[in-house]
Amino acid sequence: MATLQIREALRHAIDEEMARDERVFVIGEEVGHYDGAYKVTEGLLAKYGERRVVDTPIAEAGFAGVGIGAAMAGLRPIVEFMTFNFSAVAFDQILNNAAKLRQLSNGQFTLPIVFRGPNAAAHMLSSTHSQAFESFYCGFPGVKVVSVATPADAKGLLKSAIRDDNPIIFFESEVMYSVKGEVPDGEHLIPIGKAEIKRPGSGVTVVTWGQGLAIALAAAELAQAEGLSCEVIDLRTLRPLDDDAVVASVRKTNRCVLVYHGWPYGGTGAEVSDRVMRLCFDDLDAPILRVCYEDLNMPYAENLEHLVIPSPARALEAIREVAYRQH
Amino acid sequence: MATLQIREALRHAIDEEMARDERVFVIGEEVGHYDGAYKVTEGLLAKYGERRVVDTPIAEAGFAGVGIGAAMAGLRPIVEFMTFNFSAVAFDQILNNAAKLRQLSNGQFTLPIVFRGPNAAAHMLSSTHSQAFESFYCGFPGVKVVSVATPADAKGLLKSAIRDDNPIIFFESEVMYSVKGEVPDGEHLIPIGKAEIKRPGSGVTVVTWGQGLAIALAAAELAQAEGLSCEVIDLRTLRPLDDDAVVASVRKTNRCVLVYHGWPYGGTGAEVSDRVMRLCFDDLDAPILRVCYEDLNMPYAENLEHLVIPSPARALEAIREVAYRQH
Amino acid sequence: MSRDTAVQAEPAGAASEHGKFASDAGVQRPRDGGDERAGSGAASEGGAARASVDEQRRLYTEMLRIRRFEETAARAYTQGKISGFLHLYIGQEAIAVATADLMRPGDRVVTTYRDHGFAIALGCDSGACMAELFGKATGLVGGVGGSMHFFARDKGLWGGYAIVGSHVPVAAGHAFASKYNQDGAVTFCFLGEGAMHIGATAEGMNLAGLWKLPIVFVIENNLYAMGTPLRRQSPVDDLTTRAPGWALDHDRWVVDDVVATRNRLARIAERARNEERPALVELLTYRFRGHSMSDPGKYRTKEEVDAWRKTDPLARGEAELRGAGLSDADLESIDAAVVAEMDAAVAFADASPPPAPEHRFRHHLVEDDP
Amino acid sequence: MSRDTAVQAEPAGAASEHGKFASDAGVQRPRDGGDERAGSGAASEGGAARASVDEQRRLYTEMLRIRRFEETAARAYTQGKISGFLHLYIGQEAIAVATADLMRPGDRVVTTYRDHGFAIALGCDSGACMAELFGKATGLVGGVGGSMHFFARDKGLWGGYAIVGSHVPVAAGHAFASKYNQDGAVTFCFLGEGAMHIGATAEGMNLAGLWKLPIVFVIENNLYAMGTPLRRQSPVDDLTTRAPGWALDHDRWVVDDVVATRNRLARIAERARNEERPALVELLTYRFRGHSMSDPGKYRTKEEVDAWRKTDPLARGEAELRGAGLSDADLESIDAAVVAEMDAAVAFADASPPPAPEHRFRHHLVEDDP
Ligand SMILES: Cc1ncc(C[n+]2csc(CCOP(=O)(O)OP(=O)(O)O)c2C)c(N)n1
Ligand SMILES: Cc1ncc(C[n+]2csc(CCOP(=O)(O)OP(=O)(O)O)c2C)c(N)n1
Ligand SMILES: [Mg+2]
Ligand SMILES: [Mg+2]
Repeated sequence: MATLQIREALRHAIDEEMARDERVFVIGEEVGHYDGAYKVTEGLLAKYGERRVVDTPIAEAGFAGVGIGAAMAGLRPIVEFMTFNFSAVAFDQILNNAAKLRQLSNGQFTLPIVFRGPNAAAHMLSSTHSQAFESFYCGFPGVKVVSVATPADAKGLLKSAIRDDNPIIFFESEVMYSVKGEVPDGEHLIPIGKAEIKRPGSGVTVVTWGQGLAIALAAAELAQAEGLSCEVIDLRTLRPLDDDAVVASVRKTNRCVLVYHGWPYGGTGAEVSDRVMRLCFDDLDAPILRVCYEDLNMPYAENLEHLVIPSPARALEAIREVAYRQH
Repeated sequence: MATLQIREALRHAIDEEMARDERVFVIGEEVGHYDGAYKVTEGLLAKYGERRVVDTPIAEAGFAGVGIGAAMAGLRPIVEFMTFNFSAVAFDQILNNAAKLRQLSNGQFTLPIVFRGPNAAAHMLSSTHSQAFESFYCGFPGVKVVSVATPADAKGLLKSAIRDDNPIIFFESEVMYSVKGEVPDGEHLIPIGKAEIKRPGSGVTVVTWGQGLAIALAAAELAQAEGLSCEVIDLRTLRPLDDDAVVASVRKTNRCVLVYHGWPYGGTGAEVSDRVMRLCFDDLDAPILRVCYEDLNMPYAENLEHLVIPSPARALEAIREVAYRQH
Repeated sequence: MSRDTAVQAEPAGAASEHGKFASDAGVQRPRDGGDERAGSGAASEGGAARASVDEQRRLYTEMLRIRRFEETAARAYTQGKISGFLHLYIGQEAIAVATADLMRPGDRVVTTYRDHGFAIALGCDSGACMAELFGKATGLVGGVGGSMHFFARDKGLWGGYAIVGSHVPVAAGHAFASKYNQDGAVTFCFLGEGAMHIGATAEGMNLAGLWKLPIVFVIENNLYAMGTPLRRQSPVDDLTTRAPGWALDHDRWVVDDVVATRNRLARIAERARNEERPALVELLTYRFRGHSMSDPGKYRTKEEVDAWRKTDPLARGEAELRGAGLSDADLESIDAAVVAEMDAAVAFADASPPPAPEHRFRHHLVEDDP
Repeated sequence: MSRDTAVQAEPAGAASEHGKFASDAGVQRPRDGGDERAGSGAASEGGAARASVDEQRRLYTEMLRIRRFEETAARAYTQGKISGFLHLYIGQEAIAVATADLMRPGDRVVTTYRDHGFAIALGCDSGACMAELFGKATGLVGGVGGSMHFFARDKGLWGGYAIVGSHVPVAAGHAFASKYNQDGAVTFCFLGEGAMHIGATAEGMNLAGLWKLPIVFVIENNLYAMGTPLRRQSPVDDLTTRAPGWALDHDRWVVDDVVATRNRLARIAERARNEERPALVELLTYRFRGHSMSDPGKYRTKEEVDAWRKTDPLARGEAELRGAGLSDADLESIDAAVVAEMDAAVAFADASPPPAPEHRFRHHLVEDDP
């Protein structure tokens, strides 16, 4: 086991897969000569050269489209969005080309492509730079969506994503790149589509992903101090959802809270809620609650931002509420 | 009362508001000289001239942005997307400019703008042209979202939308433009944010909007024949949701089915489901079921398209299921 | 004349004078005769005269096959056998035929929803094409794509795309892969003049110029985007004025002759292939039908349509074959064979089954395939 | 010299020769001296010599205010008083000052996230600007926007936008409204050279050219988009090569002099205002700091930075004031006043309260306002 930052774990994943398969290349803004806006791709240009580490102008629709076309031709692009906020200008490429061309061509073309980059709020970047995009990209067929929160998951899932023959949207986080953790040595692959229990418990199921994980774990700790045991499930893959893992836990706890970075209306959170309601209807002892962004554009000021982003305290309140604990 | 097609009702709304307020103008592809791809704007160029009925090149991000800028300057643009599928290339303009500029400017700029056009599947247009966009546009703050299914609603809500000082996303349907119905004479305004019971009933609440309405009504008719009474609620406004109307009905029926055009993962459907689960937790006698598109890219072939799009038969099945009726 | 024969037209990239192509008169029409520059260059390079009769007949027949396919499809549409959108290629056939004829193995065509002509020219079975329009299991893409989404990878047809401009970066990606793999292929990316004003197009062209990709962007300027004439799309009439800003070679001509168009385009393609010189080519052409079946085309005058009929490359092809000695009977027998092919295509499509219900689940993700 | 005085530089639209602006050498630097065309035209038109000393002092002081504001903000950032992104304008001040000086009442500036300079130049209170960076209730936009989103409608600042290129169509919309209302205003839309390769920019510029909107697009070409030099963004060095494709007037110069820049830009603006001639202007400039506070700028050589220091318009302004007779003491007293202003701005921002918690609910929809 090595202790790595998430950024390093991601880099190792890319590096290993580039070494393994000549068809894998990286493309995006500042990925090469600048060594990556957040240094995920640091050193890769030096190692693999300009053919395989491709700096682009600011043209997200353009280079996303180039990635899609290259994937159709048999290459395996890793397209970096400097942040997923900028993927908004490439939305059509992902929705109408990446997600559809295999089906539209009746299987003649396959698109092994990964779109990756940081997602959701960082710190005081205000509203255009603090958005969680999984709710958009989970909403249509033809893609898989992954969100990682630990170095081991980052490495294992990115390697699987690069080897997967489908278009994958892969979410990271600016504020988590420096988070450290143990990563198994040697070939380390984690299957796409499998959630993981990050903290076992019995009283309340807390479903989370991405930046939500740290909040959920902190809240579980606070709940534990009050004698309330939480089982924290990190979805890791958001599309397809690992219903089985969530259902098994909720059947046991009869209570469910979701904790995540993202707006409340619809999206991934509402989907999980709907599934739990439907699949565990007779097991639920309380309404499912969601702890996420307030339904607001993210303000710049730190005090306001803190109020909009979910906190362990807000998560704890929801946990208490589904457990019918008054405080 | 006049009997009008939805297309005519929309046209009357635009015409009346253009006559009433010089600041109102129409902009989009083929809205002028071609009289509208679907003839909603027929005759308006002749009446108001090129200053107020503006044909554009194919540049959705461009003309959406122009509309946004014009709204900031005090005009009241009605931006037509030939279909909402093409709004995918303007996604950033709606997400990051229309929905955010009032808040980002701390209220210095107000954006009275309507984005309108047909949405969701028409008939055999295959996957890039058959998408329901409300799930994307409902997912963030700063906009209101409307979806109309009758001529009276079309006129009354479009007039309200044009007078509203906020950005409004206004959904119509290609296959419904010729649907006829009575429209009150004289000034006819329907408030944004209010659902309407389109068929009263007592056994099952069926929540719907847009193209879902006809399916829901047909299914309610079939259910009635089996002795099952359905209350069909047309949401009409999708953001903000009229929780009260839905909750009041579900408190009465204790059962809820959603019928709509759109993908199942997340979005507006999951949001409604989540709210009903939360707000009517103790009232619900059965899981909420959603009848919508299968989780697939829309195929061209008619037989396949019919299977993907919800039908009265599929809706009836769900109604039976929540009522625990075996057949 | 073999596709390798050197041609003598003036260098592309220098040919365009960025002159106005009379579109400001309200009536959009080809420049009045006499100016060879405005035409494909047939006269100046000897054009059709330098193609053998066999070759002329072959190219003419290919154009005719497309025209008859389209006419047949239009009929089937009015009979309700085809639904959705149907964008016909009638009038523009020479472009697809010229391109198919100059392509080398491995070369790719990426185009718009107006894609049947390329499929036919590239050798796709007309029955499979018709069956696709009919939404049948035997269709080119199994009935899931319909008219706007013909794909035939093995024939070099890398697809018909229906979001205007969005295929331009994708095509650049195909060319990127060619450069990455050094596979020697050229990608031909076709787009309407209406697609020249949308963002994705500009981004894709800048990237192609920046990375010197082996790609030729071909604007099929049929003067209208739906009902919008070029003068309401753009302040410039000559769209190759945009090429220098992306460092693309450029050329521009009226497509009135299939052989000359092929030859002139071939040379541009070889520079893209061998000399890292991607290009933007603007081909002036005309669609004789409406934008799609639902468009009556009221925005055009009969005068304008008639003016363009005079330069219809199919008519020219026929006239040249006559000039080369083919008789009425010869031409009728060519046509009879083509008509028979299209009748057979309809019969095949009619007789074909619809896709199996399970087919709708296929091909989204690789694991969906049985 | 009043803003109405005619200037004598060669006509914009004809000035650019589309020549290479030495960027292919790996080191990005201004063209070697001697070529007046490459500079603002100060020498050829008498430039600063034609501005009165008072005017020179005023413009210099404005530039200095921006520089000191930015330096002060940078310090506050390292002290943790400012967070998020902070993109400094140091080196480019002459552009904002020139623009503010030539604007007429009702004219608008739309710019990027690198927006403080415009706010200061347009007369926004430096305390309110600093407070915005500090995320305080007294900030220019109440602390909700931060560095990247300065808005001051009453001063003509129609906003700082942070999605590259997306403000270009919005600015075209402002100009559209001016034409609709015949209000006589010109919109100045600033963008980095890095924004010239994204779709929204191309769309907005085509619409502006098509509709002849009263707008001037000004590329602040500081040679880098983050760490990416122009030669890895685009195959052309002269970005005004794109203007003819959108029928935009164009001009291009090195910003080494604030007066000349103002005068040359003013004439272009008046043509946009009065003659339906929208324009694309490329201003060669340099940012002496990194892209944002987190960028060490390792991609540039000291040599290159030094070369640009020689043409820093602020330094030139100082030299000219000295030439006009100002003493060290005079200059020091100007600076002292500016420094005092910025210290006061910090004190004001420090002392200001954070936004009230309820403020986060405001201004999304009109009904959110109390
Ligand atoms: C982004 C986008 N906007 C609008 C449309 C609707 N549309 C389809 S074809 C077309 C006209 C295209 O004209 P042009 O590019 O000249 O090609 P042509 O049809 O003339 O071959 C339009 C507006 C679309 N498919 N995509
Ligand atoms: C669409 C988009 N992509 C990427 C970014 C991240 N980004 C912010 S500024 C910038 C560089 C812009 O360079 P340029 O346009 O030259 O302006 P400058 O910063 O040099 O003033 C980048 C890549 C963004 N904000 N928006
Ligand atoms: Mg066209
Ligand atoms: Mg720059």
